Amino acid sequence: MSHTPAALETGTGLDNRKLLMWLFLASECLLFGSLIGAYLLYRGQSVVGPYPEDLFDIPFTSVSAFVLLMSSVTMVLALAAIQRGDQRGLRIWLLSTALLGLLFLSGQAFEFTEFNHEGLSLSSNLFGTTFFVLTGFHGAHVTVGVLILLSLLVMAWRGRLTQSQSLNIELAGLYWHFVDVVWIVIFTLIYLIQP
Amino acid sequence: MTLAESRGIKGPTEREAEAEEVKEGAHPGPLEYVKIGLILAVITAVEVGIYYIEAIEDVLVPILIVLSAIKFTLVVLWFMHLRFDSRLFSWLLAGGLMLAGILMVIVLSTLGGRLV
Amino acid sequence: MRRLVSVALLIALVGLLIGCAGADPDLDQNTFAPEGDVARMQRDILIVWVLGPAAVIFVVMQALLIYAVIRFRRKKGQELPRQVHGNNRLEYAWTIAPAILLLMLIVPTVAGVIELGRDAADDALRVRVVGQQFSWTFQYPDLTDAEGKPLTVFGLPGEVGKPSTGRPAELHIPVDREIGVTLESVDVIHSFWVPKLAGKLDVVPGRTNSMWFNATKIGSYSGQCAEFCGFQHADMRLIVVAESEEDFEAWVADQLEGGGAARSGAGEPALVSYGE
Amino acid sequence: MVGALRRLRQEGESYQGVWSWLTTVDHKRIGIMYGVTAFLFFLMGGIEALLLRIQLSSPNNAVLDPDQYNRIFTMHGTTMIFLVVMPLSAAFFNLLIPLMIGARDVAFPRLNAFSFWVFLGGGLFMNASFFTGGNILKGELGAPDAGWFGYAPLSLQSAGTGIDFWAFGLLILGVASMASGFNFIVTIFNMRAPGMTLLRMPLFVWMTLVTSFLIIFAMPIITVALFQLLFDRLYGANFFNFEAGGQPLLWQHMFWLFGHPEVYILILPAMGIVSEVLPTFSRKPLFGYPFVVISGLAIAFMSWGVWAHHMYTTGLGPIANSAFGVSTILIAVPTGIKIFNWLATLWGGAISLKTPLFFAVGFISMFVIGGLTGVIHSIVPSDYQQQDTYFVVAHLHQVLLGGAMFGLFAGIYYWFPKFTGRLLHEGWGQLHFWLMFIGFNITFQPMMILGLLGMPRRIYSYPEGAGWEWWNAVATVGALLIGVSILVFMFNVVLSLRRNDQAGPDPWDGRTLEWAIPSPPPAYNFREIPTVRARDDFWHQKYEEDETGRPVPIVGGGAQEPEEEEHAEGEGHGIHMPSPSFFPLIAAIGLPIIATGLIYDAAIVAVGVAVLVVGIYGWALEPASE
Repeated sequence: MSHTPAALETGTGLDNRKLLMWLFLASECLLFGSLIGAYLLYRGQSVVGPYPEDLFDIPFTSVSAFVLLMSSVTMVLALAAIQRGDQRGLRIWLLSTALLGLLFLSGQAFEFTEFNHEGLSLSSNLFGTTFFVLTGFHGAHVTVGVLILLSLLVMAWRGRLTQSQSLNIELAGLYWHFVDVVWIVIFTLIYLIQP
Repeated sequence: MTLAESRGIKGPTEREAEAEEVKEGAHPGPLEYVKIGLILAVITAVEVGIYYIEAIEDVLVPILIVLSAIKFTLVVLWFMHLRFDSRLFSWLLAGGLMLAGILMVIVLSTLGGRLV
Repeated sequence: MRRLVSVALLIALVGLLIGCAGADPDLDQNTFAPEGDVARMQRDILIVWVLGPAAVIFVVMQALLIYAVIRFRRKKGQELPRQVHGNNRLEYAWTIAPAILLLMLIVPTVAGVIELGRDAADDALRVRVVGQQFSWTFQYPDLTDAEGKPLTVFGLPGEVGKPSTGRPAELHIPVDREIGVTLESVDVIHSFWVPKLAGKLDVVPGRTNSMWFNATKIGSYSGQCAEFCGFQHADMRLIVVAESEEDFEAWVADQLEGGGAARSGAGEPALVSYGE
Repeated sequence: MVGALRRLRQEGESYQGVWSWLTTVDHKRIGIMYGVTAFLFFLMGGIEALLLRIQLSSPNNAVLDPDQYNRIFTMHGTTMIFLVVMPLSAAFFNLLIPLMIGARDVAFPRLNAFSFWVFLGGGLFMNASFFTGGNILKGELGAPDAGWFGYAPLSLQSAGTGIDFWAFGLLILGVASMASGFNFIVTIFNMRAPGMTLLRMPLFVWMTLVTSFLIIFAMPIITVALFQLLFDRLYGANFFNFEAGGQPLLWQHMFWLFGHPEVYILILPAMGIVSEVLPTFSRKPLFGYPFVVISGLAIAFMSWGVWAHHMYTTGLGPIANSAFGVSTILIAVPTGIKIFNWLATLWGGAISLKTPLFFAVGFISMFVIGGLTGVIHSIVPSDYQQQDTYFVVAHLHQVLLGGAMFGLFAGIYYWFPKFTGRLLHEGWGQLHFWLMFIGFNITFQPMMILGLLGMPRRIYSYPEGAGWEWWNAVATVGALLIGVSILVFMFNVVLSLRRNDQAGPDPWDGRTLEWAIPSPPPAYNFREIPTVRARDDFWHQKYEEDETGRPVPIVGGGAQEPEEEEHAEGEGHGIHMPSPSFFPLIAAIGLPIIATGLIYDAAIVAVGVAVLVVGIYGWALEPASE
């Protein structure tokens, strides 16, 4: 998010910060891999309820997943906007992405509260433990993403994001899309597939 | 770390040509993004739809996995531009994913867990 | 100098391990003086397949290293040496040769894993071992009293904050008969280890591991918990008493008459409610 | 507030002394701070080791009670791995990578400063746990007590806050390692001087690259495991709660999935150092360079498939044990290739018997034992006996002290003149080596015997009559000798800095780019970015080979001209360097505050988050070139 020009000449011809972001995302694969692995290991192993089949509300979560998916579209439209110098488009799409992200988060907050009412907590059983920690970590990533988007939005509003700085949007986008694809995996493996 | 040796890294002479190429191939336009977005929305709808079809219960799991893999690939290739960007980035992501996947399978199999 | 040290060490090692005189038989845990088939197999694999070859490689490598440093040290007025960048043939040689040698090690590894990992024989004496901070409990599920209660030997629990005293729990077994052990824990991870009879196997809560071993000589064999389990880990000991079949049966009868629960030493048992 | 800080920073640029160090983004200064801090932690871990050895010197000893013993051995292991060997390696990454690849700094100088401050904060935070147990003067120690491996469920059940400090401490240190891992990968990929192709990179650079990849892939796994442990401990989650169906072995899997690549994270940098020292002192290029590189890559790759050899005795079953046995046996192949190539590098050379060479040869000698004992451990059935005995203690110290630390000392003696401008005294240096080498051998070789005699690890005491008395006494004497050798080293450093024995730019007739510039290097490293034409480029600037392959000095070649005038130029060099910054330090301070809050009081978390946010936003908004 700094105002630095793209790196001059680099050994690979790739921008330093973009390479850094990709390395970060590669290592994030291991982070989410571990969390998902723990969920899968303990799936169906809870000694007491409530169990996933008692709680999951597939239509609701599908809408959530859809919201996050669409936020990826608006995110990439924000990038396309700044790349052609369309400041107004940039602001609109950034704002939409942040709002969709917030919508997803409120959906998650609602879901957590509902589950909690039904008696599921971090300590109630293995399902509660692995579910809350996995989706909670994902939610924390989305939260950070929203903060980044809002920060960029403020910068855009002040006119401090010019066409030449589109890399800032691109990097935020890479992060955002990654968080989105993690949810694609979670949605299928955790919600839709239940043995 | 065969990643380091991957084709993404070139000698100094090849670098400039590569850099040019990357710029030219730049990114697709908004229209294409919206199209991808529509496809993603449709796949999600299909996923949720078939979830409720009892007739295909036996093959539901593989179908769901394939569909989500398609979604994953679309986002990664278009929205994250791996299709147009340096090979190195693709290698990094693929490396992380494969490592995570393989390790997960081994751990689960030794502890009596199942992937799906 | 360094070669001397190595040779001296090697001699010391061999001498000490073969003899190991002076150790208290109740405390001796020398893995090189096995009295059970499992431990003997483990020692033999170690010496024949790895320790022996490793000693040879060790001596050769150290000798080459010392020779190189002394022989090729820079002498006064010496010119710079010829610049050798490598030799592909040598590289292939010292990749393939060690690989072949190492691949041979797969034989004892897999064979040993399978033999030690097999189920205990049908006629084996079954023993259920329960680890608890910081003691062992042994139950013989097939040796029951008139009411059907299995014979159980309760270990003494340690008291947190005080080192344990007294004689540890005794596991009585008949000599020359296979013992099939199942291992359970009620708190943290322990490891069941009687070095002169068999290598260790962890005692993991929420999981039942099993192993087999035997003793080929009458005597008592010291063992102890081998996985760090907290405050008094060092004091979580046990003794395996291997007796003749007659002595063992007499011991069993004696214990069953005494109410079904044998206690070693005085004090309250570790697992009061255990062994229903 | 951000504005005020920015002003303070700008003032900071004109400050000398402490302020300039707190705000520095210069990789050399960061490297020195890493090195000095890691050495102080080394003293700490060494004192802990001596306490353990003194307790074990005789049977039924009572210098330490079991509780103190457990806490001290936990901190000894944790300190030596995370606060000594890793950061000492990081010190060398920092000092050398930009110089070796012909760059002016790393790719992200402020991220680099952030790594250091986070490391320092994490180390202090971890050690602060000593004070949480009551009155430390009365021997009431806090600190974690479940071993450096923190096996659940023992680590869940442990009372007090020791384990929480340990887990949060490791999480914080993980942030530092990850940040520097990313940074050095980008640096090595992107910042190489023109002509510095991958196969011209010095071996140390290669090993740094490989290590960094291991770090960024292994750290996330332990991060998740530590979070799971903390969720279990602090919020009643069930990851490792066997009563709720959780599996304690999941912790072991995740810990060793990280832990075994970690072993190579510790040893590969030392291998890189040795691969630089041997050619210089034998005046021959590294034998079989591409093979040494490939074997390094192979080791890193295979390190992902051997973790469960730490779990042979957990009852994973014959298939898993056989598979991991085979993979563990095979990882000896690339390790062997390295050793053979080092030997071949010495062979036929003109070896100067200087201290760095002694340590490098000591490294090989001890690493041979470490490698062979490693193969011994890979044989599953016999390892059921050695697992968790002193045989393993001997093995791991042969790899990490005889291996990694000897390699790192070789590096210290080798590059000390480059960064201080002064040579370390040879006589004291060799005394240091011999004391350490002999001390090492009489400490750890007896432990192999103790292991075979059935002495388990991690016991605070042992009874009289088990046959272990003599070798334990010997080992303790050896440990004291190692302690003396470290005192000799410290004396040597002080003496050498005072003696002012000027090293000049190239005291060892070096081969790589760092020797082409003055000692200590100017802030901007290279006045002109060099163009690299060969592997060991600097050597080839000095010598060309005649038809028999013997080097002939080039008249007026690089080494002979000390570029003194650059010193005089001072600030007026006109090369734009990254500006110093407070924000990495501020952001780093946030992390231990957050961790403290999570252990004690949520209100403190808010303070920590605020500090972190100020740091990050100040950092992001600060105009700086990176």
